[in-house]
Amino acid sequence: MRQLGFLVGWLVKALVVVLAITILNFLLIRLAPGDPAIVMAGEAGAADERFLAQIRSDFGLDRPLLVQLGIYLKNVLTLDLGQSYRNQRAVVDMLFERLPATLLLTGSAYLFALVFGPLLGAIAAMKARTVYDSALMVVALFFYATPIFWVGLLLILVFSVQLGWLPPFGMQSLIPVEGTLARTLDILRHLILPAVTLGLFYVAVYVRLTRASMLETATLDYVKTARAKGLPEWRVATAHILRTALLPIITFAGLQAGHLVGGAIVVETVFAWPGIGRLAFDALFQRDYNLLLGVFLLSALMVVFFNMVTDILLRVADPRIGSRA
Amino acid sequence: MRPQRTINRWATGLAAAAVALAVSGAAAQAEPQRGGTLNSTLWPEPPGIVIGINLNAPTLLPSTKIFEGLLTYDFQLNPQPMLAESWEVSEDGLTYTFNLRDDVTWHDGEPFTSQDVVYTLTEFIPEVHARSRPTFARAKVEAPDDHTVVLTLEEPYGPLIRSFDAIGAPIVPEHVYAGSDIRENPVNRSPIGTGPFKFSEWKSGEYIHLVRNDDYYLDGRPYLDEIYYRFIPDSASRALALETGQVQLATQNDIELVDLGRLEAMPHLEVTTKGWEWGAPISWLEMNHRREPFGDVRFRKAVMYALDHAFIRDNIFFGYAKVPTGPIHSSSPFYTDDVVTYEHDPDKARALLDEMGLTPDGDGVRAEIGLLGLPYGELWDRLSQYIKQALGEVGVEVTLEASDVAGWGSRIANWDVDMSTTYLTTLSDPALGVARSYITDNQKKGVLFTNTAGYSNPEVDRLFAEAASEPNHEKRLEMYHEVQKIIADEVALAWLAELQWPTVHDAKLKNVVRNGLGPNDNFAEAYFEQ
Amino acid sequence: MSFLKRFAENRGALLGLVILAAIVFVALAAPVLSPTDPWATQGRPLLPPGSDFVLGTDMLGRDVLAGIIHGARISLWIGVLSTVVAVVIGVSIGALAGFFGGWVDDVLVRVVEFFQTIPSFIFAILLVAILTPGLTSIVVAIAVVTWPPIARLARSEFMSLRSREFVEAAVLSGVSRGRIMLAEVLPNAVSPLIVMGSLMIATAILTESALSFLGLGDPNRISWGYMIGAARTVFRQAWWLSVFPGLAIVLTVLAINLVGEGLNDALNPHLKGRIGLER
Amino acid sequence: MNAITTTQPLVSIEGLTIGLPFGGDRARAVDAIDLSVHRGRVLCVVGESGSGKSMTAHAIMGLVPRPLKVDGMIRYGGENLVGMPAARHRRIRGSRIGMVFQEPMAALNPVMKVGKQIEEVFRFHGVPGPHDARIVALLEQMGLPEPELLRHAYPFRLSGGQRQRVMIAMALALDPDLLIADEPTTALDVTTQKQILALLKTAQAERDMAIVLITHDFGVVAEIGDEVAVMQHGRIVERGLVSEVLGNPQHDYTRTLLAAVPRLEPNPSTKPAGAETLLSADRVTKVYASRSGFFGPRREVPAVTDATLSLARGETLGIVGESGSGKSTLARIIVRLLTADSGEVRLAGVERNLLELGHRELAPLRRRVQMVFQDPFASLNPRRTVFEIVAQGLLAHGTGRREARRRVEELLDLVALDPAVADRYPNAFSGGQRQRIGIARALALEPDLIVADEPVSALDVSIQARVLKLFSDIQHRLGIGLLFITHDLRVAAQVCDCVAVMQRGRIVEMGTSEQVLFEPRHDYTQLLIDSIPGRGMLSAHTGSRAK
Repeated sequence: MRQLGFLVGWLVKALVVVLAITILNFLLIRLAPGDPAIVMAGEAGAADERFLAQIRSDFGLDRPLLVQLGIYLKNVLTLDLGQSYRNQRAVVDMLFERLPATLLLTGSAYLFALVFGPLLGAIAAMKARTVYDSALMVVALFFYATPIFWVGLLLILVFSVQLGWLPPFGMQSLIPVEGTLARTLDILRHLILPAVTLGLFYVAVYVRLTRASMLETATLDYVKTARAKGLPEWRVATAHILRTALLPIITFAGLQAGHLVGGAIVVETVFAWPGIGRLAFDALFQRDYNLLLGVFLLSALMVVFFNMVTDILLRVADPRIGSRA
Repeated sequence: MRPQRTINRWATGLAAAAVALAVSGAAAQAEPQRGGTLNSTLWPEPPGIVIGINLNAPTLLPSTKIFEGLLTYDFQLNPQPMLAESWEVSEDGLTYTFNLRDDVTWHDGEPFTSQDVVYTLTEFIPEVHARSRPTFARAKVEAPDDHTVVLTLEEPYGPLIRSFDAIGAPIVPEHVYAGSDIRENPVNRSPIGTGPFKFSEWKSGEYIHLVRNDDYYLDGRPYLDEIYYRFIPDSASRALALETGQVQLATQNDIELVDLGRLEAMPHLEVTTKGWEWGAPISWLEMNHRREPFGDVRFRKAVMYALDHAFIRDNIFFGYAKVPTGPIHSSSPFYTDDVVTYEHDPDKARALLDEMGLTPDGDGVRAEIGLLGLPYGELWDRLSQYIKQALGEVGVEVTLEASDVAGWGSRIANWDVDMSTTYLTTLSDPALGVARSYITDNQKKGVLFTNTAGYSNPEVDRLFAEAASEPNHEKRLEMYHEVQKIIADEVALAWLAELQWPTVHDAKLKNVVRNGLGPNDNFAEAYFEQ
Repeated sequence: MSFLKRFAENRGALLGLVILAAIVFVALAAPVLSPTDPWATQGRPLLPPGSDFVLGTDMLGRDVLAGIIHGARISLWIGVLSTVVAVVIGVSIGALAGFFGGWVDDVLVRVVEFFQTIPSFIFAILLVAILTPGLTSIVVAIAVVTWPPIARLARSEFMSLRSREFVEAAVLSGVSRGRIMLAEVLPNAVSPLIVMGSLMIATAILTESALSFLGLGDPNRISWGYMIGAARTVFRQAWWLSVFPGLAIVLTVLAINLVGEGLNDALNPHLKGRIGLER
Repeated sequence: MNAITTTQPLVSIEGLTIGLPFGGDRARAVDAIDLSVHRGRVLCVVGESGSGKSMTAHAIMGLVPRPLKVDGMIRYGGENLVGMPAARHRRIRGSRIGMVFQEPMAALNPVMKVGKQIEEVFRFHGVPGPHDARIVALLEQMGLPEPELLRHAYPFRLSGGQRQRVMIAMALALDPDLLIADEPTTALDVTTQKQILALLKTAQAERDMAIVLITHDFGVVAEIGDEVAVMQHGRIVERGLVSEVLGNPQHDYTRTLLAAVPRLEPNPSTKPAGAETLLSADRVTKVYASRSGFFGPRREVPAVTDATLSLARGETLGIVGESGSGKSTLARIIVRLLTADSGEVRLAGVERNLLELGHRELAPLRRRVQMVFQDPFASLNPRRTVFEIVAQGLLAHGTGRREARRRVEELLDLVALDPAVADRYPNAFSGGQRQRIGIARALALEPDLIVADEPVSALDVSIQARVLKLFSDIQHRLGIGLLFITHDLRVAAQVCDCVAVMQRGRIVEMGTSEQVLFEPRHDYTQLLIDSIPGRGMLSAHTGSRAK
């Protein structure tokens, strides 16, 4: 009963948030100067009044703003995100076409970070104030302080241009590879540089977060209790320090997971990765309202969804949450 | 005549090119060979690949391999046969008769007939093809038999004979489109044409894949097995792909001009600037005559004197440009260089500004103006920065205004701007591609590609109007020369550069640029040397 | 004094402070160090480092060193300004929510949560595009996407301080609510906010560089991110065009982070680990 | 020393010294102390905060934080624990020597079930499993209800006393030779404290174990100790049998400490007869409501129910109760820091019910009712000078700065602080001095009524006594009403004319302090009195001294 209540409450809240985001974005995007009809007409190399009027009426751009909003919201409820103005295709289709690429990139960077970040952070914390710790923290701080696009460019310069080991852009070889296995390997090869670029930053964040969180936890009284019980140091570190120290990391990871869809614009640009971020970026400049709104909606849904996942994980990891009155 | 113009990378024009061009080397080449995959860059990803429904530059490259016109055109823009084996224009210039090939089938196996042509010219184009709509509105189209099409005009119209290429009039299958909502027809995502290549797959964000049309009507052609148009958003990546041989073809703006020197030096690559004769693009600095001080011709002249056109050509366009003298492209038969020219002379510029009473203030600033640069990437940013710097030297302080394409278009169309940079295809007949930027009638607020600068001179209006309806070529020449003199003297626009678009291709790839359509040819003849 | 001592004990923080001081000096002294316009052509295009130009020239023959010197101004300025704006927004909202609690808190927390749900970088891009690229729009965009964590911090600080006994004592003494917030509570909430703010400057600089890299910078002001973005087309021929501005960013952000961490350790040891930044 | 058994001590400490990092207030936390404890005995180490008593306990456990240096000998089982290899020390820790800490909530891992936390002790000292039966038995032994269920609970589900029992179970799991208890009952209510002390005593007897009990409370010493060592500034100033030290303290410091322990003896009422009623509260009720999330069920916790009391001018009314009894809530309602749900509070000279006044109407009345707070550190704004703190009310009510200055100096003088300190910040003062500043602030507006919420509970006993004296002096001089909130019956006995005992939000008994403390009519009052640690011993002792 309690679980059900939680779920219903969460769903209502999520719905309200997503609705509010959609409305805000709808209005914001239309505040922008620039007329999608002119962009489209410009691209078509034909901009007489008749053509402009036709485009505007095709996409309902000639109606009052609130009417447009109402129509949009009504369509969204039936999972119809409309047509992309520029591409004249269903926005839903375009999103789902690009989604796997983005999730592959951000997901692998994310997993990479989730594995190595807390691991290295824990090592740094346990070796706090030693050479290992300092070295790790300097490296982490470096990647934390480095613009992602710059890391990407340098990696391309070194590993693609100079050494020629890895492909510098794209998700697949331009010359198609035959066979499922070969194709998979090919994608993996393309994935390495962008995923590492993105992953290094994420790792740096998690290393710092884990270390700080563990050092903070280590000062708590019950850690002293654990030592007083005569537990070996590794047990104290894992079962008592890390376990609690992971709570803020889970929170952060959940927050970040929601932002995976739009989080890689820069990397997708540098590595010509065919993902959602890049789609959103182009859509913005073409004033492709529906497409852009679609990206925002998808991303808001992801955020809200992962917020719930995080909530659940935290409830599992920390029995105090949810039972507090 | 409706004004037509593009802010995009390319548009068609319909006048004969006067530039003397070397004869295509096709005849001198060895025997072409079958086989091979061509990888070409394509950027940005096109919104669709049916010409007419979309006319964006990236639509045209793959689409011209799928769809064909009745005719095609050589470097001198002389008509050549394609779907029409032969054609005839009556003495009075009012009747055009086309004899169609009888061995052509659509990609779905249906036979190609004159009904397809009639449908295309009377239904498809008027409905969707914004650019050709006015041209074919002049003609009555009939099909006396399955392989003959007759167009009848009410008065002569010179440019018509150059309107039948795959871009201006792509022939589409009647049996697929008739009775449907053309724009919503699902076939638009996997189009059916008559060309040497068939649509195979479009992988969003990655590539468009075309495969050989084994039933193509020309024996043994096409030579290539398949073509991939790959979307590579980053120009450095595109250059790298050419270098490493991962792609064999790139054109227009695909490659940053700065990279061309390096690529040209590579033994496995060739670079040519031929094949874009129709576009005849000119870049200019547009000043809003409605605002001060741009209404004063002395200010506009001062701007021309302040700019070092040679520097722009060499350092911004890296030599892939020519210095323009006026509104008409130097490749046009109507071009004259007998006009006022503006050598780089900052002192003259300052003198003109002094004369206007724009004297420097304490900081040496005579005037403050904004510049809305074309948001097409780094090259155009640099151009804006150069203009800012050059005008700054004569005391005109320029504030750069950033914008995305949408904002840029809106502001220019609505005359809400001081100065802006742009480039436009001037097309091959001044009546089509030039007049629109200068005649008073074409000041249409809210519509881009019109006389947005606000230039107005009744004499110029008169000359353009008379030249358009003048049947005598010599008389037209005279009038256009006169127009160029006036416009250049009044600096209606501050022309910056005639662009020279390069096509970079693998040296083994032959017959890439073999006529006036350049990379927008159907590639039936293109092949890889083994 | 003990604060200075604690700060000085942290070697990293001292190093950061020295670097940061140098960068600030360069930024302030830019017109003296490099009197010419960084946009002006100075020599042949694409000269490599060394020769007449220590860090080489760019595609228009502009001095890269001059660009980096003048770029420091814009990076620091945007970093500081957007953080100040974000702190003002965040502290105002957080303070109201934390101090008054109840429905005010409910509503404001919803607002904060709402802003945290929007993917921040895309949102920043959207804002810059809507407001047209320029100094103001970048500052506004960065501030708008970064204030929620500050609001949360300010809220929790105000909330815990509100129930502190010295605040109750002030209430009983008849001190007005506005004065209690400003004079009693705020000064005690300031040190964690300073730490978070200092670290946010670093993030703001990174965000600005990413926006400029994507071509959304202020076209009239040279910035490091813009330099890298503009040099991307030639980064193979002219590595120095992207490497040096990149190093400048790294150094600055690194220094600010070191200083921020030093401040954190010195001002509020209990706050360790509270600063997780998202991008 | 005399009267200590002659058998070999279980643990003996010789010359134990623990250095402090450079820059501390003294060079050594513990300075060359000698101590020993025998099987079956309870050694109490008594001292005020900072005396080094906890550090000594940590040294035995080998848990002194890293940068601090430990020297000397701690003999146990023929080995020196100081400098012992960490791995070896670890095996002794938790198995041969167990430890219990002060704050049981903080000392238990919040995200691990309590059974599992106990099981760890077995697992990591090589006791083969399964351990379930042993854990259940142990919990049962500790007097915990339903051990089968309870071991699957997380610590936050348990009450404070239950948590401390779990802690003790953990420490006793392997039947250690020595149990170190560091202020094990300080965080607990007095009734719970009694039970825990009894539990420790039983456990010790069953195991013939030694206990080292660290405490600041002589009551606890009297209750449970066999031997006592008094520490001051890192040194042991006096040690011996409890009966001897308490009965006949030798060292001045011990005497001061003992004298400062509030005695449970009636305070001869100084209440002026027939004085005007200053404050009366009638059926004041407050319920805390909370919701978990948007749609969570609403939970209501009654904090104060139908509290009725009255207070005359010049009178001191004590409100006594354990934590959660609602006494602080009631105090805050009376000063209007909290809003009550219903009831009446009337102040002499005010027509209307205080609880019904709006913020505006209340403002001029604020100055008549002031408050002194519990925590001398939290109650002074660290960012303001003493002058600003004391004068804030004066300034807010429109007194000029110069006049305010003069008044502040007067007030500081009144609370026995040097008026010259007005420009210093609170961090320059000790806890007792800070509390004096807090009192000066409360007096600044010349209130009719002061509500003091546990004003001495955060202070060491020696300071406690002085602050209490200050309260009664000032009250007599200024004739104000004092509402005195405390958990400590002894303190209440000392300062109050009347006492109200609160339990679960209700006032269960009210009367003169003499009547309430010595002829309690309510069972709960009796229970509170019985729970006062070391009652018999200390009152006997004080009796002998006082009479």
